[in-house]
Amino acid sequence: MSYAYYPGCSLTHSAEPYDLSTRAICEAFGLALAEIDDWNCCGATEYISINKAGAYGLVGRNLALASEQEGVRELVAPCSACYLNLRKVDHNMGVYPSIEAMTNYALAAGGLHYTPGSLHIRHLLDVVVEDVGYDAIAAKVVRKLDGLRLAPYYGCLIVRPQINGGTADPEYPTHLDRLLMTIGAEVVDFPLKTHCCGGHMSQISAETAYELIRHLLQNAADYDADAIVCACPMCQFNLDAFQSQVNRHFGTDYNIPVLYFTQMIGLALGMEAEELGIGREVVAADAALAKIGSAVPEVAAPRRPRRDDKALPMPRRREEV
Amino acid sequence: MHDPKSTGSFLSEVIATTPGAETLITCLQCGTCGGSCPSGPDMDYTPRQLFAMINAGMRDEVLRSNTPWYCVACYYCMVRCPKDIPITDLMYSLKRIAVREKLYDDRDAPDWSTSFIGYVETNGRSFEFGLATRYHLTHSPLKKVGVGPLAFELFSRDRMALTADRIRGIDQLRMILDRAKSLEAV
Amino acid sequence: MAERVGVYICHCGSNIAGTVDVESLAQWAKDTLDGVVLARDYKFMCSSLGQELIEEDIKEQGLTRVVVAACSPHLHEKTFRKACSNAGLNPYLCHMVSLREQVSWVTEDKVAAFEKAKALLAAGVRRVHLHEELEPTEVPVNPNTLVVGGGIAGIQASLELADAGYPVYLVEREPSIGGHMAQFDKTFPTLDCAACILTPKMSDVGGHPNIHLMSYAEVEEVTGYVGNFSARIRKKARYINEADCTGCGICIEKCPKRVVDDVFEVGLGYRKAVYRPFPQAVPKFPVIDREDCTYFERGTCRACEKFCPTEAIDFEQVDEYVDLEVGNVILATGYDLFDCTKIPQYGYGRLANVFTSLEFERMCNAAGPTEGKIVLRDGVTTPKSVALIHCVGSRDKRHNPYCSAVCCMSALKFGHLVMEKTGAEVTSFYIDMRPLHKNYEEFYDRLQQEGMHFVRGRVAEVSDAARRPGEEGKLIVQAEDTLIGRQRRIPVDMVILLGALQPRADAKETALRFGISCSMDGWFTERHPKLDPVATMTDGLFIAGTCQGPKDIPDSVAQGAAASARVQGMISVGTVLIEPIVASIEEARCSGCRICNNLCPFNAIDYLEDKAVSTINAALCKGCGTCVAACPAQAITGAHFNYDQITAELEGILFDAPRGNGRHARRLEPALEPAS
Amino acid sequence: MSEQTFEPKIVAFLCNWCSYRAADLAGTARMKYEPNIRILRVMCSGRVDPTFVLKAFALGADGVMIAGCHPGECHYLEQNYKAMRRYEMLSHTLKVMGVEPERLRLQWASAAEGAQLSAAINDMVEKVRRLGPLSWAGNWSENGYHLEAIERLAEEHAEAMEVPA
Repeated sequence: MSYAYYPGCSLTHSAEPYDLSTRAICEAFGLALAEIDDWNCCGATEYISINKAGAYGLVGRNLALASEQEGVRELVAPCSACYLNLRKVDHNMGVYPSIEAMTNYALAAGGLHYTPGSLHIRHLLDVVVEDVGYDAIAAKVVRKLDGLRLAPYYGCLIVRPQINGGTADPEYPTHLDRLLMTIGAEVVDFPLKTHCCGGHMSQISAETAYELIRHLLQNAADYDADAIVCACPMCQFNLDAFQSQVNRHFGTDYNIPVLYFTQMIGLALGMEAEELGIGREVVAADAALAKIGSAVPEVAAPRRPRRDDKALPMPRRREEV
Repeated sequence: MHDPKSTGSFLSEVIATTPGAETLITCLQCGTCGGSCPSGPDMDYTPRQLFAMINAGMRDEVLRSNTPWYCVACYYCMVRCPKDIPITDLMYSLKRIAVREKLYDDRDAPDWSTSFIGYVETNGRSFEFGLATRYHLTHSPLKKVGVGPLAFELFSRDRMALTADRIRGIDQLRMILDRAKSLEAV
Repeated sequence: MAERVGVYICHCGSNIAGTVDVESLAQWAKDTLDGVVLARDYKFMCSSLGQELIEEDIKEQGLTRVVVAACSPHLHEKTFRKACSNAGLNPYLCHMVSLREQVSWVTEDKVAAFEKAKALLAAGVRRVHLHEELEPTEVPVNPNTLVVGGGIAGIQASLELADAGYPVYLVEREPSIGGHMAQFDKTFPTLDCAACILTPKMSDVGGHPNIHLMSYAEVEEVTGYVGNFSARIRKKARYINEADCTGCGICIEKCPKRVVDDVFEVGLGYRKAVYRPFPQAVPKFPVIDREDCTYFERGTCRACEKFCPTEAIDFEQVDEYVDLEVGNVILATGYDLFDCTKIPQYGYGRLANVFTSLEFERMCNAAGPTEGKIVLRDGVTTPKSVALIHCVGSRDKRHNPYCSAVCCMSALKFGHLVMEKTGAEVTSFYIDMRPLHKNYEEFYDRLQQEGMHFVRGRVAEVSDAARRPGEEGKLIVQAEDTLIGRQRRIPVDMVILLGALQPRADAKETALRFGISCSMDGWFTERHPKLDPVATMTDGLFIAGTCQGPKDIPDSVAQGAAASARVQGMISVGTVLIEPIVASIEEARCSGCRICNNLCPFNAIDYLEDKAVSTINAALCKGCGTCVAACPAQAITGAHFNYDQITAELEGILFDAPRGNGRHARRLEPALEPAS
Repeated sequence: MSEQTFEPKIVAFLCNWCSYRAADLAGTARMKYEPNIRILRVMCSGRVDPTFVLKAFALGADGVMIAGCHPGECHYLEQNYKAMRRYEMLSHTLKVMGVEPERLRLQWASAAEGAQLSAAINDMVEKVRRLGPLSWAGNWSENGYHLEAIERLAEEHAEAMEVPA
């Protein structure tokens, strides 16, 4: 299967490890990535805050360039913010004729045109889970992540807002959980899995962001997670790069590495840490990774108390989609 | 009959510039947005209060408030709103109106956005190092103790470039953006 | 003979006259429209004076047709037909034109309104010329009534009918009657015990000579028409012979199989494979659940059979079908509680100490799984703080847009019970407090005085992720306190979700089976939302209780009683008139192609092999007209909506449409051409 | 309304149980809609004989709306499905005759949907207004569009004949 690939600005520098590990696992799974030639920034959350038509033009150029690539109908983005921007522009152009007209009028100045709906825009996590599938992933695992307790951290933008018929639950998705279980890790039921990492607040109002980051770290620590696993460069950056400042600010001593799900898959497929860009995170992951392959270590008992005879039955939950 | 959307009102202005925002007039004032907001505690007004103020035509107070600028775009409010109000998108609209009319009190957030888009318009890509230095050196440097060491940490791990990337089609991109801006769409 | 048409245009106060120039319209009708011998405008046509005006004109002016241009025929068609009838004119020679609903209330431009009124009036006059005298059929009303659903509304309806001396068949899906009310502990605002007021009524039903109770049974099929319905009931196999069972309960005691009770105990408690939902169940006979029973699963056990003193267990029993003949049907099928897992941010199903309102009712009930103790999911710990979340799945476009009407009061009741039994701090999170009925506001006041806390704000999320000291091990309820404009995080031990009342999952199928309709939300539709709340569009079919919309116990009881009163009225008159709007087949024109035969969902069309023609059974025909439209030979006529009548109405409604001008215009027959 | 604006005349067949009541509700709720629509009551959308539609066009209507209960909610159980089939066939016939598809509309409106019905009316009036007066002869030409419609018509007819079985 062949995909147009939109790495986004972060993956060229601060999140380069995400790019490396993405390319590595996609190759292993036989997913052909064709990087969009000369793509530009998606505008993050900032451009739309200043100029609407410009923001649509910015994203529109990427969509137009991708749709010109031959034989490609699927566009994959590993960055959640890029993914949302691409998807939202495609969606709104399709739903609101005025937006379609505005965007294509701007694109025409650069000799480009984009027909909404001509690309299927997807997040890398969805591609891995849906197109490769849990069974095929499991079949390729050579180093089960036995004994590694991981907190699956989705962040906001993979599952929200629900546009274009996103299927995952916007509040409590489980596909990353299941993916990590597939590669042998122990997954903690991370209650803050879709809570905000602080986004750009780390630049605008550090205190606001620090508290959000602290909350996430505290929760992961409460659940004895060895590492937080994320699927977005912004999440990784905020939780990893600001961890020491959060510790200084609150007098805490969190030391939780933050890795990408692609890196975890790569490890399970037997790849070397270095080729997956591991080692470039600010909070070192050595201790966590040392656990893999060793004899099953003592794992702290789950926090939830055991049920006894007196206990009332738990309600039955809907089938997970 | 009084139509709250009648042209000329602040409410109609905000609705007109936001796709799908007609639902704003049905706001229940239930506070799900304000309760869900990660930066809610630091906002001048909760989103819910802002909507009541928009309805009351308190244009100046709304546009000068820090609320839209403190939106982290996590979309919790939007997926939880019982009235399907596109709250995050409304925040973007308020920011654009505020920038256009230079109606904001706290300069940090708008300047971050403008610095960011400045690099995008020059290079076609964002430039983290340039952005960090330009923005942080001009914005209350005292608050940013620790930013220096952080930059060093990232640099030492090869996660920050000291020069900006520039796309080849930057001229094409500028033409697109110039045309877009000529539409003066807010 | 040329018809003499009288046209009456109602002012409806200013409702019509304020927009449409009624005087000019009357003048125009008289001057222009064919056969109009008089045209009057009058302040209120529906008043007795207005009706008398029509009656006098019929008698004195010799009118042979009447057109009343007023409100919707759904409101006053009967009124004016009766007036005609009083004056000796066949009521079906009268026609109504809806000037109010279709013109004056929906049109701003007065000129356009006048033009539209002219077209509608022209259509009515042209149509009425072709009306035919019709006679409604009089049929007897069977005095038996079928009541479907044995909750409080169905119980009330059944008892009132039975006490009045009429036979009732009460069909209940579950093993016992009682419905949701039987699950409740206390009732607001008086706090009397639900069982104490309900169980006497239940045993009245059980012992009433006029009530034939069929529990653990469902209505499979309903056919027929008002006064004369046939219903097929499937009595599900109980595997217990009701004639022999004494209800001693030894089988239940000896049954080794314990399963979670998802229905009566809403998953919070257990029952045996042979069970009675609750001790005061009516009827007293238990039921063996085939799905859970070890014997049915593995072929051995039969413990119940061994111990039964009267040999009432019968594993060979099969579902039994009973055919009933009834004159009227009352549907009281109740509601389902919203599935709270659909709002994952409230954690139901994931966070152990989040409960639904029905779970809490069972917990509070002394006969429930905790014997009335309010405890956390561990079964032992008493909560020190409890949060009540209103509007879970109500007032929410994503789930149910409507207000569920009972949750505010339930929350107040729960608050009282929690504080009384545990002394815990209770906080209610509401959007708007709606204590709407008698003594409800006083109850709200009482709970405020008792120290219950109220936060105005819809809860954003419930989480077990502690953030601040004091939150560890708690459920943190996060909401904006909208009266302060601040976000608050309130740590509690227990959360109770006041889930929405929803139409039954199978309400649509039920509606289809009985031939009634549902609203967009799925509630059964009443004939008129204000003036006819328990009747439906289908004569002889009534609705009561929460199947019609969310309501509390007093309202459900009132509707049950109202439906029963309507049925009693039908029975005491003894006969009912059936609208003569039915289809008929002209044998000479029928080619026997049988296209119509399969179009009729009521099986009203038979094919006569010997004559090779189709024929319609008027008693079964409901008058939809689908066969009429389908007949290639135009052999089928739909009374009151026949081809010529509809065509004439079309010609009238387009009287002013420009014809010719390059179009394939067809000249109208001169007799029907407007005089102008 | 300027004199230049073309004001179409649209006939609407409304079923007695749902759509006609939706129109009543629109009235009761004082929802204003375009006066171009003129309503005729039938007991069921299944009563609408295709010839009524053709007749309406012949008599000078610029558009025809057929409105009934939502599928699955028919007062007569399932007769609106029959209306749906006839509508499909009829639209092909009209295409063949050179009538623009926007001139015939099938609309579901339950008794509770006054707002939806009035919105649908406004929408249809606007669309037909833009089309201008109906001109059958003017629209006719033997292009692929018509030929395709004729072919489709035959298929539809064959399918429709299979229904009762």
